[in-house]
Amino acid sequence: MLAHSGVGQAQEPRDRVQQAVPSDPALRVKALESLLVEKGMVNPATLDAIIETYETKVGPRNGARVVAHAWVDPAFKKRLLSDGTAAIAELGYGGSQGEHMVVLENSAKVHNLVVCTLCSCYPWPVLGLPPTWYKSAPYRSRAVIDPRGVLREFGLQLPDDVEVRVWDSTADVRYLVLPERPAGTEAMTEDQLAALVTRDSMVGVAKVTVAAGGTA
Amino acid sequence: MLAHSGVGQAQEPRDRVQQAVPSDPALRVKALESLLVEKGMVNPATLDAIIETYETKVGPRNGARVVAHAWVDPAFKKRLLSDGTAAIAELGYGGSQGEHMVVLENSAKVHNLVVCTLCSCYPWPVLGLPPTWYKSAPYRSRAVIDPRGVLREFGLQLPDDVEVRVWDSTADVRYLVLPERPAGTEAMTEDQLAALVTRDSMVGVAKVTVAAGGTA
Amino acid sequence: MNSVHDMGGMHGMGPIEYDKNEGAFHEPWEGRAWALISSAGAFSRGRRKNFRFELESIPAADYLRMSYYERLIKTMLDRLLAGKFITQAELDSGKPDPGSPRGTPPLTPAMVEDLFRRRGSLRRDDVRVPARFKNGQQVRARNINPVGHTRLPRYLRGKRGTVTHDHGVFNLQDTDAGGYPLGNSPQHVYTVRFDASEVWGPDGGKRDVIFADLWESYLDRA
Amino acid sequence: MNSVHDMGGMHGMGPIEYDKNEGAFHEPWEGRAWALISSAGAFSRGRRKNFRFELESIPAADYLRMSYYERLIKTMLDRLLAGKFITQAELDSGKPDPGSPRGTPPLTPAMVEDLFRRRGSLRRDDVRVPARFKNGQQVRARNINPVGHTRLPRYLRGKRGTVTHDHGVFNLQDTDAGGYPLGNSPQHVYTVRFDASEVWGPDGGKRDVIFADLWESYLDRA
Repeated sequence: MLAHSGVGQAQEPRDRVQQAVPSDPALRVKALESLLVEKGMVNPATLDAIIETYETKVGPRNGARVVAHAWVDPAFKKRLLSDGTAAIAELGYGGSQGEHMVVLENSAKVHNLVVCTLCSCYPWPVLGLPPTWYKSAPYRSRAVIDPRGVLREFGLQLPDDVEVRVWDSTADVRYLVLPERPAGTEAMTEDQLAALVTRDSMVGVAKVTVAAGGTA
Repeated sequence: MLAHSGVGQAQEPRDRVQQAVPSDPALRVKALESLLVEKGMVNPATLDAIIETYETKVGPRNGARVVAHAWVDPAFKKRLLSDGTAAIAELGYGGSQGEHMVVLENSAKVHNLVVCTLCSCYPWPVLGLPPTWYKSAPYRSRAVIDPRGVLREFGLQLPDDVEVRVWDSTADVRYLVLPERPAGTEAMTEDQLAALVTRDSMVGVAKVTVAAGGTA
Repeated sequence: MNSVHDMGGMHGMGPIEYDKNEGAFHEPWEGRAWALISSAGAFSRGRRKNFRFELESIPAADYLRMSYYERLIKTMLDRLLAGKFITQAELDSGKPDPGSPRGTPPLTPAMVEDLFRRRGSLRRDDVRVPARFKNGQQVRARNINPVGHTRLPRYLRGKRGTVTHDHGVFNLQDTDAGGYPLGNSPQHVYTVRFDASEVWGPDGGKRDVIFADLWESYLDRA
Repeated sequence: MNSVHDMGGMHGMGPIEYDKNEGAFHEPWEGRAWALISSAGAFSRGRRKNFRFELESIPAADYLRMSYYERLIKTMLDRLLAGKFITQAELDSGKPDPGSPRGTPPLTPAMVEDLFRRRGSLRRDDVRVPARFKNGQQVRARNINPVGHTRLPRYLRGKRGTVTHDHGVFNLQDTDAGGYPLGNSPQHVYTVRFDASEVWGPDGGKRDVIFADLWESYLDRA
């Protein structure tokens, strides 16, 4: 009885609750989908098409192409910084949650970081859907009061003389960070450059490095 | 499977979690007590003595006696309002969480209400341990921003011309409200008056009425 | 609404849970959930509450416990129930009520591309409203504490900043206590820069600044 | 610490759950819990953290979900584990580790009355510290946002009020980021009156006032 009554569980209330949820969200969502399909409210093929669009068409690779293009085309970069929405549309990107785009240029002296403290606003057409950490309370709460501490948690230690600019997406403007082009990339093609650009660097929680090109 | 997977449970997350906690706090505390007793850290008879003290010696009946005495003895009332700690000690009450008492007089024009927004500070020697609602987030959060709405939830509608004074117990001072003596009690003895005084009236969420004398 | 969703500047939320390789969806069920939410968005009857108000109305303990998609699923179910598109009995059983009519899904796979392309701007380029502030002007965010939805975060209220950009005229999104729009109130939205030391006092970073986009009625001349 | 414990002025916490006839303990287990907490308070080793800091450090989602006594039990267990008075294995099994020595409970039934009588005042009547403010004086609460424990609630920071009482000299209770006292800093504590309209702006009650007890270092001349 004692072992089962779990005295020590008071130590880990979070874990306890997660274990205790009787049916996991995956099962509940599955049941909900089949109910709505049976009622003729949603079409499963439409659901597939929506998911496929986010997995293959709308995501941070779009933003990466915008960034790489700005790195190789100074005139485009100038247009991008003065009217983000129009310049991004030149590359074919736009739509919901990208109607009013502002692009923020990182440099050796200025580091921009984007957050939405009130919800999870994010520039979908260029970055896709936000990652879990962007939508979660730790990032939303601390990005505005301790941006340098938050960046350290992402592994980015900024020199004290860098100005940190935090952009809280409180209205309908959506922000994209234009990261610094890393040194040693002079010979790279635009496609090679785009492959270096991570989602995290376009939110402002990472820099672009030659080694670190990856899926994020 | 569907019935079990509980699609609709997303509607009632609070209930779900409460049901889902694998062992209730009562069982966990019981197991913890027997562990600490077996280890020779606590004595069950001491636990009984502590509980009995709160149930029979330290509680709102003490405060009620202070209030009733102030109603019948104008000189005591004057001392009570100018030095709460000393006047309360005259009746034999004092100790932990009652070291620095301030007594607040309610009247037809001023209504005092006590809260502790940061935790649950409360004048133990005269009121005992705080009730659940006093320690809970709804009261702690709203008492300072919407005191009249909070009082309405307790069934007390104050006229607009009454000044509401909310006392947030942020330091070591503890507050006791001296409620208004209700009309029609002129013939009552001090003991009869004390029986009318509720805990809630001494926190400021209720008035004393001749009909309502009760356990709270 | 001063609820826990307005969490800018709070401590105690724990470490950031960073998954460097997270894809479009952290778990497959999140994709299904998001597709359901997008696909069932068409089902709504009567005067529609602000959907952010609905999210912010989730009690604080639940809001913090639930993930982003769990909150969205909850508000979607609330809306479907309120509009009588589904019944509680159906949610409990997971099956359509006996005899309930079978509909035709309004959103087809062919319409998905258009869904993504659709621009939902709230900017009111159709109206001319004079701007009260201009770039470089000092302003102070008002100290308001409404019970309805607002986009002026608590941590900026009463603080002084500088207007850096005028984004044009947008409809105000604030609602009444029931979650319904306060009314059609087109006004300029400005980016305002705040020094961290103004916002957080001596605990703010000396070289940190915060920018927020604020509707004109949130601002006073400083 | 700007954690969710500092909830004055928040919305979204739900209705007040009022039980008019609640006794000393709402449920019997709460009495056992409280007695355990009181009785095991003697077990502590080394430099002791501020116990309010420990409570406030419970992650926000857990803090809101747990009841008052659950939070106290949790911090008590943390302290007993940190001081090696109990082990995780004992908590997991519910039984003393094999071969662990059996102690003698320090608190006996005869000592309980004294426990209640004990005055734990933090007032420093032994030191003379000049008072910076006097009754009637206008002050402004400082805008501080420390990561340690503080008793200056968020909703009063930056607000102007009037000193109404000087309670004498008390040790400051604020801690560093680890929960340890910032140091022995005896100073006057004042009751300060704030108009609700100063604190909440136009959403504050016109005839409502708020009083709080504030250490001198929380205040500036207004």
